[in-house]
Amino acid sequence: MSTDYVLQTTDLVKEFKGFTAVDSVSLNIERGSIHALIGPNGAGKTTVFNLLTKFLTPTRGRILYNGRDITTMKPAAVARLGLIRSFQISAVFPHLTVLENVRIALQRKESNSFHFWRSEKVLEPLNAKAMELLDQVGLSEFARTTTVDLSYGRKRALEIATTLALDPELMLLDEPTQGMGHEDVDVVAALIKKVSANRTILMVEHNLHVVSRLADRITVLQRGAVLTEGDYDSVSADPRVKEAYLGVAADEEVSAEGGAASDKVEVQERVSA
Amino acid sequence: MTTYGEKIRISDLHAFYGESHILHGIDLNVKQGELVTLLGRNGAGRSTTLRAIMNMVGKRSGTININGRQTIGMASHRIAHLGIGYCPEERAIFSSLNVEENLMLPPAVRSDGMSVEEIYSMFPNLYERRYSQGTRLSGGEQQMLALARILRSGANILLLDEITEGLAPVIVKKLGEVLQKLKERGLTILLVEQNFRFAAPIADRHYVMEHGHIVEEVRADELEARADMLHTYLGV
Amino acid sequence: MKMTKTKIAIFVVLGLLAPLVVYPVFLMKVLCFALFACAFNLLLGFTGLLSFGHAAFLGTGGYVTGYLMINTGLTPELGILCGTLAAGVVGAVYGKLAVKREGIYFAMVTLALAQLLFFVYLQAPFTGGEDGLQGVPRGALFGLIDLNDNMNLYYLVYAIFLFGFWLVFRTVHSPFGQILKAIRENEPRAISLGYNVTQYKWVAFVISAALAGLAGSTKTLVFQLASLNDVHWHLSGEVVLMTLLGGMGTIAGPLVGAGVVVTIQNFLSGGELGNYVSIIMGVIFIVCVLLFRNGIVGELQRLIKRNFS
Amino acid sequence: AGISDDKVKIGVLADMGGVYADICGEGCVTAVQMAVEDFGGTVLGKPIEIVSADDQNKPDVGSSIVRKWIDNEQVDTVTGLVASSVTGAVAKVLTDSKKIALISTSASHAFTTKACSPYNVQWTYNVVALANGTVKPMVGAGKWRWFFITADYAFGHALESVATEVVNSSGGEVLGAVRAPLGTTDFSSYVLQAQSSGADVIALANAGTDFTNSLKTAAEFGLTQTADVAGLLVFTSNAQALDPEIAGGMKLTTGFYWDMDEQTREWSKRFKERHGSIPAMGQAGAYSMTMHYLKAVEAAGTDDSDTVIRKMKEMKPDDFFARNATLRNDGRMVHDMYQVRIKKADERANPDDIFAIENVIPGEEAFGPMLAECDFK
Amino acid sequence: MATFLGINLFGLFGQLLVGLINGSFYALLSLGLAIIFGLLKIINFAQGAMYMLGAFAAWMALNYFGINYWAALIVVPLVVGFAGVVIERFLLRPIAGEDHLYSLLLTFGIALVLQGLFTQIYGASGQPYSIPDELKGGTKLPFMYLPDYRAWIIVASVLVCGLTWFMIEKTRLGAYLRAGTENPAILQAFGINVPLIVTLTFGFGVGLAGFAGVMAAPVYSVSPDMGSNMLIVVFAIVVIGGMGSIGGAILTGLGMGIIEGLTKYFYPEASTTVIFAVMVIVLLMKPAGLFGKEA
Ligand SMILES: Nc1ncnc2c1ncn2[C@@H]1O[C@H](COP(=O)(O)OP(=O)(O)OP(=O)(O)O)[C@@H](O)[C@H]1O
Ligand SMILES: Nc1ncnc2c1ncn2[C@@H]1O[C@H](COP(=O)(O)OP(=O)(O)OP(=O)(O)O)[C@@H](O)[C@H]1O
Ligand SMILES: CC(C)C[C@H](N)C(=O)O
Ligand SMILES: [Mg+2]
Ligand SMILES: [Mg+2]
Repeated sequence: MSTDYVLQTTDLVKEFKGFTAVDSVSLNIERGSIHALIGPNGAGKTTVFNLLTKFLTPTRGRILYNGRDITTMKPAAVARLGLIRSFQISAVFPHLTVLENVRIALQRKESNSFHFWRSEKVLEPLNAKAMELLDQVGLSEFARTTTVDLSYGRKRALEIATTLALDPELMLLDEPTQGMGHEDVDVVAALIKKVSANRTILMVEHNLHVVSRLADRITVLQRGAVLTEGDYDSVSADPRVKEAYLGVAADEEVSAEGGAASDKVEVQERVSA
Repeated sequence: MTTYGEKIRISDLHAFYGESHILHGIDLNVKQGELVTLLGRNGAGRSTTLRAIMNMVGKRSGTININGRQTIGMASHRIAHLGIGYCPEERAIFSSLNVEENLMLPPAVRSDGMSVEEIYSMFPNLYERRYSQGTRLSGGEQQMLALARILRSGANILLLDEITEGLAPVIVKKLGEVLQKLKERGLTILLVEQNFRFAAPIADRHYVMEHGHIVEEVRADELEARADMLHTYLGV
Repeated sequence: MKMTKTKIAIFVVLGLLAPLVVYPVFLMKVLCFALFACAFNLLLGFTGLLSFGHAAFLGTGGYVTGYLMINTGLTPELGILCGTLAAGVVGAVYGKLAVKREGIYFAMVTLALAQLLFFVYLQAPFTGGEDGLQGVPRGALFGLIDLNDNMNLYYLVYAIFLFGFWLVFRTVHSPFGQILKAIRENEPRAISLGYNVTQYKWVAFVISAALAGLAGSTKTLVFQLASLNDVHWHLSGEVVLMTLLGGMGTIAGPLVGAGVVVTIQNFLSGGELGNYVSIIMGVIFIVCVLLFRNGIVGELQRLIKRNFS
Repeated sequence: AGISDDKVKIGVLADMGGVYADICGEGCVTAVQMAVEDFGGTVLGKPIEIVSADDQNKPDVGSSIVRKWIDNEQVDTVTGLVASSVTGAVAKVLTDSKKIALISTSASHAFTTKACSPYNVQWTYNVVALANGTVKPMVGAGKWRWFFITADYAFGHALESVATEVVNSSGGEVLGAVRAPLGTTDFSSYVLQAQSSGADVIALANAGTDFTNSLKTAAEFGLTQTADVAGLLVFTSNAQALDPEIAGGMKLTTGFYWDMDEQTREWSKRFKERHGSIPAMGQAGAYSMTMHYLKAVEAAGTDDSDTVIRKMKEMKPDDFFARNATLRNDGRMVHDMYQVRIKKADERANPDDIFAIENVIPGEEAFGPMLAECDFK
Repeated sequence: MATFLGINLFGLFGQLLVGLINGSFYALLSLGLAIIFGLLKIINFAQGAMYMLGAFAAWMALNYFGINYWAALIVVPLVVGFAGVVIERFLLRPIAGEDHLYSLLLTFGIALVLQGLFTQIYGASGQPYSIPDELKGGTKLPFMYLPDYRAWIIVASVLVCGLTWFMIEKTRLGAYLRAGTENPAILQAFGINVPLIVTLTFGFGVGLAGFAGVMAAPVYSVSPDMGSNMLIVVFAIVVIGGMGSIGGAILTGLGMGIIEGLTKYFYPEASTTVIFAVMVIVLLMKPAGLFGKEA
């Protein structure tokens, strides 16, 4: 095989009491790419994420990371291998300072995390690196702020900085632009682009604009199964995608299967028509 | 202050979840028999507006008049008894109840609600599955059930949050017809909707929300003319 | 309240002088319970885990120290060390079971496990059952300093307390403490950053259990007695009260809370007011929960913050 | 010599609200107060003070109170002393500080045998006397096979083991024993265990409400009809609390009964006026031994413990309680004990008319000999 | 004596029956806890105190007002339930939104106050309450003598548990309860007075404890600490059964009583610990409890 895959799944299945949320999904994520996972609400995107990061155990199927079988590993173990996720709901440590938030992540690589007999001053050498990361996401002036007081978009940025601190090989972003004003969306999209250098990113995103700008490759899920895969142009031209996700059937009938994104696209189409 | 026929009148409504201030002074009104939508991008505060009307947010201030009654200090079950039916975004079908129990759960808030027969004839799927557990229904069926149970209660002011989400086109179409019919019966509807195509043909007016403010009000007949504005607020 | 050098110095000196004014056995009791509460607070205040069975560790420390002192003629420092280790071992086992659960469930599980141990101690031959271990010799520290002298013993207890207090302080402000804080704030996020949170909670649990055992061992030496009361769930409730009253999640809170509670008990015990102890404790619980969830130290800190910054 | 701190202070440690409260709680405090008043309120010109406290039947509570009394409140001697578990812990503290323990109500014989101390004085009765007085005659009457329901602490263990020895040495057999924690409320499973043993006698080696509860349950499950139930330690207040149907006819041993003669009646009447109920044996004992202590202080001219205890042992106790009595060097007060029978309903002239005295056991016979190693001069 | 494989059957059946009787109390108490936990997410530490209150109320009713056992069986649960209503309304509601640990601590405080109060007034040793005349005596079974009152305990509590289960699982009111457990906010938005239901539910759960208290008065002596001793065991049972599961609480309560009875026969030393040991095992195998839903 010539292509280098960071992550591969084979026939991944997740059933919830008789309901199949993820149905034989086989994904191949190419090293160094930005890969997007899209699909209507309830298609199983978040569930796939949860399976990959081990927050859920697959009913069947296999997950290979760098050729290594991680199907039955614990979440923290997977994270230590460099497969790091961010959350759909903002995930920060609200009552720590911004700097401490990043430092918690940096600390993981240190060997002193169980050292309860030492002063936290031993962590100070990490501050410089933390500042550097905050700088990258434009948060350096907030380093001493308590995190609760940050605005939504900045929390999002902080979360990305925290994730970067782990120097992940594969970053999983679940709807990184959800709930953002469009200025924020652009900032975050640019940020993702910037940090994608030298690493692989798998993201769930409803905002097709972002997807079209960033994604090298797109997998469309529907009812738990892969509908199609390809780059933006080929995927968005696929009539099945149009029907199931974009909601524009061949005969231009209304389709409501699509979620938020499809309708935004439609409004756009309508108003710009 | 209330003109006759005005079912909902909200002014200077602020709402909070804990410390975070979500709605910053909303003003809106809905007249009897009107169908009004709230548009806006994710997180604009549309669901929060409906929840604030039901007194389901952390804290709220301002005035909310329902049928001319100030409700800002009222507990949410009393507000319901003013004739409001609320269909939440997350559907909230109860998994420990079967379909029929779910349907019968909301007590009648007015006497002229739809009868169970009427409802079953409108949604035959529900009749077929009336003894199965509420959450075993398909997403679409759950959505139908969520809507059906407030119709049965006799509410004549409906607050509907994203009722078309996840529904197959044919059901969406049917829902459109149902809403049209309800309107004809004189019911008042405040609709939060992402699916603009669904909302546009049946709505009388639209409010556009952003960051917890109402930024525009658009009548149905102005839609074409103000397409650019909508583009700015809703488009990408 | 920032722990400045001068404040610490004043605090230490006060402790050194206290027995000249106050009845030393009373002071030792306060110090033992303060240490117990500090240990408990490491879990509740700094890890977010409410253990409702901490008496199990206090009691284990006490029984093991008592048993060894009576039957083997060990010197007190070794007796205390063994008691502490034993409590740590029990803590390690119980911790493994308990840290898997969260919130209320954690509280219930620790409570039930502690009760299990209570019944074991009630029936085990080496604890003396209802009679307890009576007449534990205090012995001589390192075989040299006679601890039957209350003053000598006081300074030993004080030293032990300072050590425990320091250890809690150090743990909270250590690299490990940082992770605990992160876990308390947002557990799923800590997991996703690659931390094995159950492991961290477990270590915190073991430290806390061992320190509680240290408090129990010391208490046995002071009172020359280890009894079922030390493993009873009432005591587990009392330490919650001390911590809540003093201010959970504050370093000085448990000390203040223990001081207040022990003083009240001491004042009421014996006299006609004996039965009011439990009523008053209950009322304090209710008032704390309804009105001062931050506790005495917590409220003071808030006042200071509001007025001086 | 002389009186330390210019006063003689007596601590009364008792169970103020627990299972033994009726036996030696406030009643013991009243008895000690009466003794102090009868003595005149002062000794060698110095006032006599009383402090009292509730030990909740918990050794740690009791011993920390006593420690505080001695270190902080100049208490010279402690009396009351109810549950043997508490007394065990307290007596050690007292001995360490060379203070006299005036044990009125604890029954364990350990205080004058394996845990004996020059500072222990045990007055009213002990488990040896109970077993000798109650068990021996029953085995003699042909009740061979025994089963015990035992209070699970020092007292119960002591009583069970002494009684077992008596059963065995009298030619009987012990089929088994169950141990119920102090304060057990549901004795049904213990009673069933006793029942399925098939014994002739179910002996209750417990006391206070443990005794009444276990006897009631035994009656409820029909045990009283198929076997003899023997109460090894029954106080008047407990016998009073029971339905005469259930308790009537039971034979037992006691160290004192209020209605024995003029002397006992005179004191008991005064006690009842103050306390509201007739005295139980421990209460009478507490009075008697406090009196004896104060007399010894007066005679010795000091409250120094070593001198006083010597004096106490020299002087012969003699009052309405202590008949044919001596205080032995091991601290055991040896006096007459009584075999009594609980009266049936129709025999009772009034609610206080509970026991009928059947036999007087001379002290020597009841308490047995002194151990050589406990012979403190 | 009937024996089988060296087992004394009389003894065994006797212990099983006593186990079942204890199990009846466990079931009543854990049912009350489960109902309260289900709807309010409150671990009611005062449940034991309410049980004690029930027994004392029966005692006081008899001794102060001449109300007999049968009337007490109706009146006392109402009185105790009312006490619960007051507690919910004035103490628990103000902290409804806070961490659930606080409600646990608050009810713990209430338990301490009640227990202390009754110890102060009535002493720790307990008050006698006699078996109603109608149920004195007993029945001679082949293997044991069964006192009528003990038989009545089993019948009455199984009946009450069954009725409660039926009411919650099969009636409209029960539907409100179940729905309220899942999503109280939406239920209230449908026009149902959820705060009232919450208050009444708390009152009902506590009233069950009061009922158990009246049932217990004639067999266990009425004492201030009767509840606290029982409560911890009941907590363990609730953990074993799975928190909040109604049927689970009832079945586990009865089952644990029986297991305890068996242990009393085969290895009496372990009888006080067996329930906790079962709890540890269940937690290891099925963390959510036997009948609980996985979190
Ligand atoms: N724990 C669970 N138990 C039962 N069903 C579940 C569970 N989690 C998810 N599901 C179901 O699995 C399906 C897929 O859910 P998932 O959250 O993966 O969708 P998604 O593609 O991420 O949707 P969205 O765009 O709304 O985030 C849904 O129908 C959901 O109801
Ligand atoms: N329970 C809550 N606690 C705190 N913040 C909340 C809560 N619910 C919503 N929010 C925040 O309030 C804001 C408005 O949310 P709302 O649900 O009203 O948005 P919306 O316009 O309905 O969008 P959506 O398309 O997501 O439904 C968002 O920023 C959201 O994060
Ligand atoms: C009050 C008495 C029954 C006390 C008992 N004799 C004991 O020694 O513990
Ligand atoms: Mg999702
Ligand atoms: Mg919404």
